[in-house]
Amino acid sequence: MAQDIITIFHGPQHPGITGNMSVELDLLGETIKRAETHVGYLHRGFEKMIERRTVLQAFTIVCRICVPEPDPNEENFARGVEELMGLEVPEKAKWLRTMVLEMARLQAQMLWFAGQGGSLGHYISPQWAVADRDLILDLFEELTGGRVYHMYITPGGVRRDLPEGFLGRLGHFLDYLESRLPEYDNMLLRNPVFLERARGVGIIDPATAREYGVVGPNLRACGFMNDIRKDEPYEMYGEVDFIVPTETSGDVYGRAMVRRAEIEQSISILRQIIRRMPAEKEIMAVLPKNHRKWEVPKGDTLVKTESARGEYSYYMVGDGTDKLRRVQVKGPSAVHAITLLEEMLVDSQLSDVAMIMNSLGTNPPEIER
Amino acid sequence: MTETIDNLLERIGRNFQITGQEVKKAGLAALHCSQEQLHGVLIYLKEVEKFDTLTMIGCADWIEDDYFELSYMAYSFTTFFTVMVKIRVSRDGSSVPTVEGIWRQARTFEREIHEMFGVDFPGNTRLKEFFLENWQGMPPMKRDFDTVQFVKDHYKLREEGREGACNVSVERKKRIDAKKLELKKEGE
Amino acid sequence: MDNLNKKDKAQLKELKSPMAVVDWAVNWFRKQSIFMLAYGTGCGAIEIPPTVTARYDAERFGVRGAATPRQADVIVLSGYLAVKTLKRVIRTYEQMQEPKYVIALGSCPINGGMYWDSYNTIKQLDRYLPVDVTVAGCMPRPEAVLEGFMALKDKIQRGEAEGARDYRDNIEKYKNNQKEIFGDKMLPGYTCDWYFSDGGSF
Amino acid sequence: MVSALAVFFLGTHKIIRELLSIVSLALLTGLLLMRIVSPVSDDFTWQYMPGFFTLSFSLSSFGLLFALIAAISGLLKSFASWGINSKGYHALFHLMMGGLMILLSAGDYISFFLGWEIMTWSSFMLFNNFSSADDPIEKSQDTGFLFITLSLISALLMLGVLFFLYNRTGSMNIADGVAWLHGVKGLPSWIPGLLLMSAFFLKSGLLPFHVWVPGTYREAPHTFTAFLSAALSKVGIYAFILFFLPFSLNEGSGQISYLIAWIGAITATVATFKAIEQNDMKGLLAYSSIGQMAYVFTAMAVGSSLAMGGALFQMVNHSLIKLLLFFIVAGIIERTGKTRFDQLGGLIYKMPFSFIGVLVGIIALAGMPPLSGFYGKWMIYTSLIEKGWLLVLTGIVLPSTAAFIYCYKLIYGIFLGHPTEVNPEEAKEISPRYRVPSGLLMASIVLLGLFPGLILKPVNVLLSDLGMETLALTSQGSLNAASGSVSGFMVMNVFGGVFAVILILLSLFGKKAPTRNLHRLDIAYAGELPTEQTPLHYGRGLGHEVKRVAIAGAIVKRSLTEKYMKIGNQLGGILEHVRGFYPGNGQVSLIMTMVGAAAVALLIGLKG
Amino acid sequence: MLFTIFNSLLAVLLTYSMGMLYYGFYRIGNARIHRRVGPPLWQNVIDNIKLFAKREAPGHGIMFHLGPVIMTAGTITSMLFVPFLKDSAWLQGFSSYGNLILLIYLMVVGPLGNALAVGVSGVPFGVMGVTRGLTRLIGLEVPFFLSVALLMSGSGTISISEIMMAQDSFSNWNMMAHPAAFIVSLFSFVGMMGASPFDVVGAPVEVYSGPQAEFGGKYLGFLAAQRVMFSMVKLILWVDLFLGGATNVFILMAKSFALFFFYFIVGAAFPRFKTEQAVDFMLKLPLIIGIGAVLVRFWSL
Repeated sequence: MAQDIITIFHGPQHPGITGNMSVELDLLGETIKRAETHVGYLHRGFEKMIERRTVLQAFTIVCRICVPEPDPNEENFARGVEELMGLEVPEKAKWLRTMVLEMARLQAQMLWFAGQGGSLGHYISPQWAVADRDLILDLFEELTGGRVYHMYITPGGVRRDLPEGFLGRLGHFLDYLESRLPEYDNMLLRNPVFLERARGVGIIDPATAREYGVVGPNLRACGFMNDIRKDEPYEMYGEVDFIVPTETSGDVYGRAMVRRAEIEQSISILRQIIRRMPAEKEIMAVLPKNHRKWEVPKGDTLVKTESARGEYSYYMVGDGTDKLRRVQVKGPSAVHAITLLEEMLVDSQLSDVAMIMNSLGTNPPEIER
Repeated sequence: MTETIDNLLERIGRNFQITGQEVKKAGLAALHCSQEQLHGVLIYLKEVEKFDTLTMIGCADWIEDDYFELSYMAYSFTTFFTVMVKIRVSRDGSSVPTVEGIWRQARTFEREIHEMFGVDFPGNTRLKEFFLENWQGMPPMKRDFDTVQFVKDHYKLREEGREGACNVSVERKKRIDAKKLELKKEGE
Repeated sequence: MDNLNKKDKAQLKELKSPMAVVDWAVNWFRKQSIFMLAYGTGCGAIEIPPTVTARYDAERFGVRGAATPRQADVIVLSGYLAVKTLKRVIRTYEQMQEPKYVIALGSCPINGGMYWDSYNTIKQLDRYLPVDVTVAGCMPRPEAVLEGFMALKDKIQRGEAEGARDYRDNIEKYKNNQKEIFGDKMLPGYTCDWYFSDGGSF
Repeated sequence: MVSALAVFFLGTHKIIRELLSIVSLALLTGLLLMRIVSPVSDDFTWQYMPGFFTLSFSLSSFGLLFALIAAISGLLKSFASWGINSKGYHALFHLMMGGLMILLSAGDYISFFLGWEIMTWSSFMLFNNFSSADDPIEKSQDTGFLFITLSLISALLMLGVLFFLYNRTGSMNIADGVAWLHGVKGLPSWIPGLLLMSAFFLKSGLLPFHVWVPGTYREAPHTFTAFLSAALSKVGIYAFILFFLPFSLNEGSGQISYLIAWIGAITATVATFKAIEQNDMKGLLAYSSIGQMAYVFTAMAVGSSLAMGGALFQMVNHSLIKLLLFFIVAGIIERTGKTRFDQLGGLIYKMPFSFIGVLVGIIALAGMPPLSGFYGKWMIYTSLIEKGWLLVLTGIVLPSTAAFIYCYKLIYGIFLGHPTEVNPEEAKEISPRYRVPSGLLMASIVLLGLFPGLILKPVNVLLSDLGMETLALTSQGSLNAASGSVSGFMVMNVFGGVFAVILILLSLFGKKAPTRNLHRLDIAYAGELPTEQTPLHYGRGLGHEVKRVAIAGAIVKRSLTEKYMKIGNQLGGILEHVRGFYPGNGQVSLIMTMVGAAAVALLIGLKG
Repeated sequence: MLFTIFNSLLAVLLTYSMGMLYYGFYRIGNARIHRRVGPPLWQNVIDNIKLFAKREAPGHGIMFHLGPVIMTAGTITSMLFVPFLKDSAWLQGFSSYGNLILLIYLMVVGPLGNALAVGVSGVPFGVMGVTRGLTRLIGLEVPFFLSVALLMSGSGTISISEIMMAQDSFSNWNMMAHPAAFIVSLFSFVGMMGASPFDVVGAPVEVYSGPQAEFGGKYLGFLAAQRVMFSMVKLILWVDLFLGGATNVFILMAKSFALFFFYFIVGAAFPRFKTEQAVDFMLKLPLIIGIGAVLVRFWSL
């Protein structure tokens, strides 16, 4: 029959896709008439494997759920187990956890900056941002032994104490990064072409933002001051003071500004942590005597933590054996990449798809695990 | 804060038959109700109590007592409370009417539970295959699905590497001795 | 040619026939310029950006990104492969042009790795695709990935990076293995019909 | 003159069989060609009504050029429309040819107007009633109404102005009228000139009056559309030259010619962006015809001999291209039964001849160097630069660059991309009835590309008739102007030679790296699998994004046709009230307008 | 005739090697801006030869095979109609037979020939790339034609070599004589060379690398070689028109590298426009400068 639309896949093998997912687009010319997200390319069946593993074995898998930012998963899992088993984590471990979370958040924002520039064809910003992100990965490697998958936050505390001189190097890196930020602004965020491309594109209207379950920077770009670290403080976020930046425009530019302000906030939080890091040595909770068989009591809980792209929530059910009955993970992209993205792309242009997906921070492994 | 969550639970208890309720921790409460009550409670939470969003739909498989426990977790941005509305459905062929009308993102959560546990959600606008392509077997997240057996049937693990698995430290020692030997020979 | 290192000069000396020199030269050019397909299949894809950007800079060795399979030489399978991804990877591999190579990162393509008991990931990649270079590491570091490229370059120089010819010669074996996984939903035949001597499709 | 009369009688006799029509047209072209050889310019006065006025016919040199174009396109058309066996069609066609011949050889107002009316009416009857049986295009009542009302108004305007001229000069023949028109100075006395000009603009479809063109072209029988665009739209130009050319040379009328140049440029821009928007083949070609005619008017407005030569070259070239394209489009519609781009696609390997035909057509239409289209454009641009009208030049460059998009859309929509409703397996090549004329036309376009001099020599003869200095033509293959020259012969040879060398070089790699022909669906599709049902043909969406460009969006949104229809309806409404006085049906509104306009014409005539 | 053939062969070799050299600098310069080492200088040549060394090539029939051939033929033909040097018999190609308007139209013949092959390959991304290229061409061609028309009407001739001859001393280089025309032409120069704000045609992120999506092996080799030569043709054209042409090859290389450096800097600094934004930008600022220049010229006369 007469074909006025064409169907293309902004598919798995595409330079403009964030991760291994695909968006099926019906196009008239380059205007999108219908969009449908296809996922499942990265499905490993995490929750099934965690059911077969004890708590300590499951801990190594959990951080592999989300690639750009593994630490919120580890912290979520650890806090869930601690709540179920009632372990009391020493304060030093909480400071270390907050520090690792903020460092992971910083490198995830740098990765977003690289992706945002790349999706606009601005090849300098990915180079600079990823190179600077690498310096954080060096710090991680020094602290935890792994560049991206750290496996540092174990249920009950933290695996290793700080190597000596680490905080000094961290402070030095923060000064270096802060000196680089104005250069980043001039290069991309205040670039006239970026302003013309980003303004008024991919708008989330505040009325339905909450109803769609939008979380994280995308929600804050619509004017809502909601951040799990502020609303339900966990670890040491209660003691650290920081502001939650918001914008009102709700478009790609607004989200970029929110994330840019959050980079500064993360730097100030890390500086406070460096100042207030307690000196004592004790970093692990008192663990059950028989460390082979941890008894996780029957009961369930919901634990939430704030990652760079939004709110991670873990629903964990213990059933009295040494294995968890059920761990269900909901990442921010499960909400952003499917219902929200599909409705936002209708009547927008093919050249904006990559930019919108990057600004929403869609990341497939969170959706299908 | 806890007393307001108790007031909340008590208010809900007045309007609906709640079989059981408990406060898990500050800001998280759970209540059990029947499947018919589910929609009423959720709409009540959203409209009256201003629970803006549905964080997730949890599903745990209690194979011993032969039921799935679905828990709808509504979250309010004003009071920062999360309420888990729990219902019990049978493990095979159960169907729960969709809550997509109340919160749009429920469509994705229900679609995942449908694929992983086999619970049907009539009214959901997109219940087609989500993660698994051309999946013929039973829903994989049910406890009676044995994943190791599935792996043995469908995939072949590499055999030749297994029997040659050697002890790393022994190998290392052998290598070092050979090196010393060689150095000594060159020395003469 | 400043980048003609010692190994190349050594090989060049002991070449006898002129045809060998021509082959050597052709392999040299194939080695010096490798176009990597922009396809992040697994969790290792997070280490590809650092490899190609400022700090580790794969472009020094002539490794450049390519957008479509038609322009690419090497496909880097970074980590485990879900069944759905394997089908796309095989189609992309068959769309690439003849001297094409496969680099598999991490232990998952070797023997299932950490996800050995997962119902949705394949356990041995080289049952379905000819793998030229495997890089160890549960997500190898950028240096390891560069080392993988160096190994691939040496293999190309020696003329042994003939995974594509191996795929073409025993296509039946590969297709049977793929049939095990995909059952009746096999890939359409037109991407590899001409591999079969009798032109039959699968 | 004998040829004009012969055709006139032949036409009126309603010859039935097509064979006779082709013979008569062949005879006509033969006579005309013979006419060029023996340049006897006798005018023939034929006393119709004794004492009142005399009809004088004389075929001037550029009238001959137009007659030749019309005759050749008529001959090819009748060859192509062999299939239509309704006798009325051929009779009406000859009647129109006769009217055209009278018009071209008219010496005085009455015969000029007579020829004009016969031609308009017969073409109206032709396109409104006749169409082949399985023609997918349905006839809409509006286009017929629009065409006839507009041409009626223009005819009456012309009648009024001619009476006015007769009143002024006291004699019927055109020459004195033209002399008077140019003698007068000052704007107020320019009104008759402008009115006359608007009548001619309407015939060629310039901006304010172009609304009838797309509908008419789309609904006329396919081969007749070819004739319409190739010959009939040139009549407006002939009349413009006949009446207005001498004045554009002298300086006195600077502002008017500058105004006409801008009208041409704006029409071309509007027509081009509308053409990109079209989704069916004939609509696209209709708008492109308007655009190309606009170039000719702009060139004539410049007035230098190079511009005049460029205009005539462009006009001849445009007739050949449009004949070729419309014949092939007619063949495709007849063969596949489809007319729109989102119904066709992927026919390249099943209809190679028509692909090459359309390819040659669009290269010439877009004005790309190896073929003849470029030299018309080159002369127009050079004359504009020499005249110094750089802003008009920019106004012309914009549409001629945008023309590449609709040229590519034409060839992509039909031949490239993926098949949609037409299964390529059963698609056969277009019938020989269309292939022979297209082959001839292609050969002529390529020949013109090689030797532009072929046309320029007769154009030189014509220019000297009009009293302008001729173009310097060093050799058959090259054109020269004051500021530079271009050699078509050399361009074609260089491109051909380089093409051959590279083709050999590329096939050298054939042995070592053989090309593997792939299946239709084996395309780089971001890793996914397109199926047979996946819509992949970009025909409909090709020009869709151009609307987002500010200037194109503004043009495409506004449509003059609705405005005209609104005016028409309002007019009809008013007359409905008036109709209260008279019995009778809707035709009254038509008669009322005629009477009203005639009254106006008489008034002007008497006033003068 | 033999001399002109040898002359044109020389021109082809010169542009190929010059192009590869410049694009070698381009990649190293880009890398240095990205704070990394960058490939060796001759990496483009190696890439090109590797593409020709591929053992198979995808094909979609005869028209697909002819696409790159037409593209390369269009490039070399337009190269032969540009006089490289000012007053020496060498490297004149066939420029005596052609002129500037012919060259502007010749530069479009190649891409449209290639567009046929992209269409026949059936890749929707390819056709989108071609349409974007043609739409962008509207924006680039209009200001460029205006600035060149200013030049031509100023020097009263349309043949490139005469324009080049007219610029004998530095003061009456067209860059100095017609500054407005030079500025306007720089805008479209950046666009025609495909620098960053205007590189909408083959955007890998948006249109899956546009027209080259389906070309592989030897076809991609020809397209890559042609692209480099095409940039050199434009560079030399700009040097002839605005920078006073060159008496010998070294001055030609110096001047064209200066222009190339300008293109490289602009290209590295900007993200990418959408197609309609690029055309709107070109029809706003540069066109207004051009019209201003025309008004000044004709009203002051």
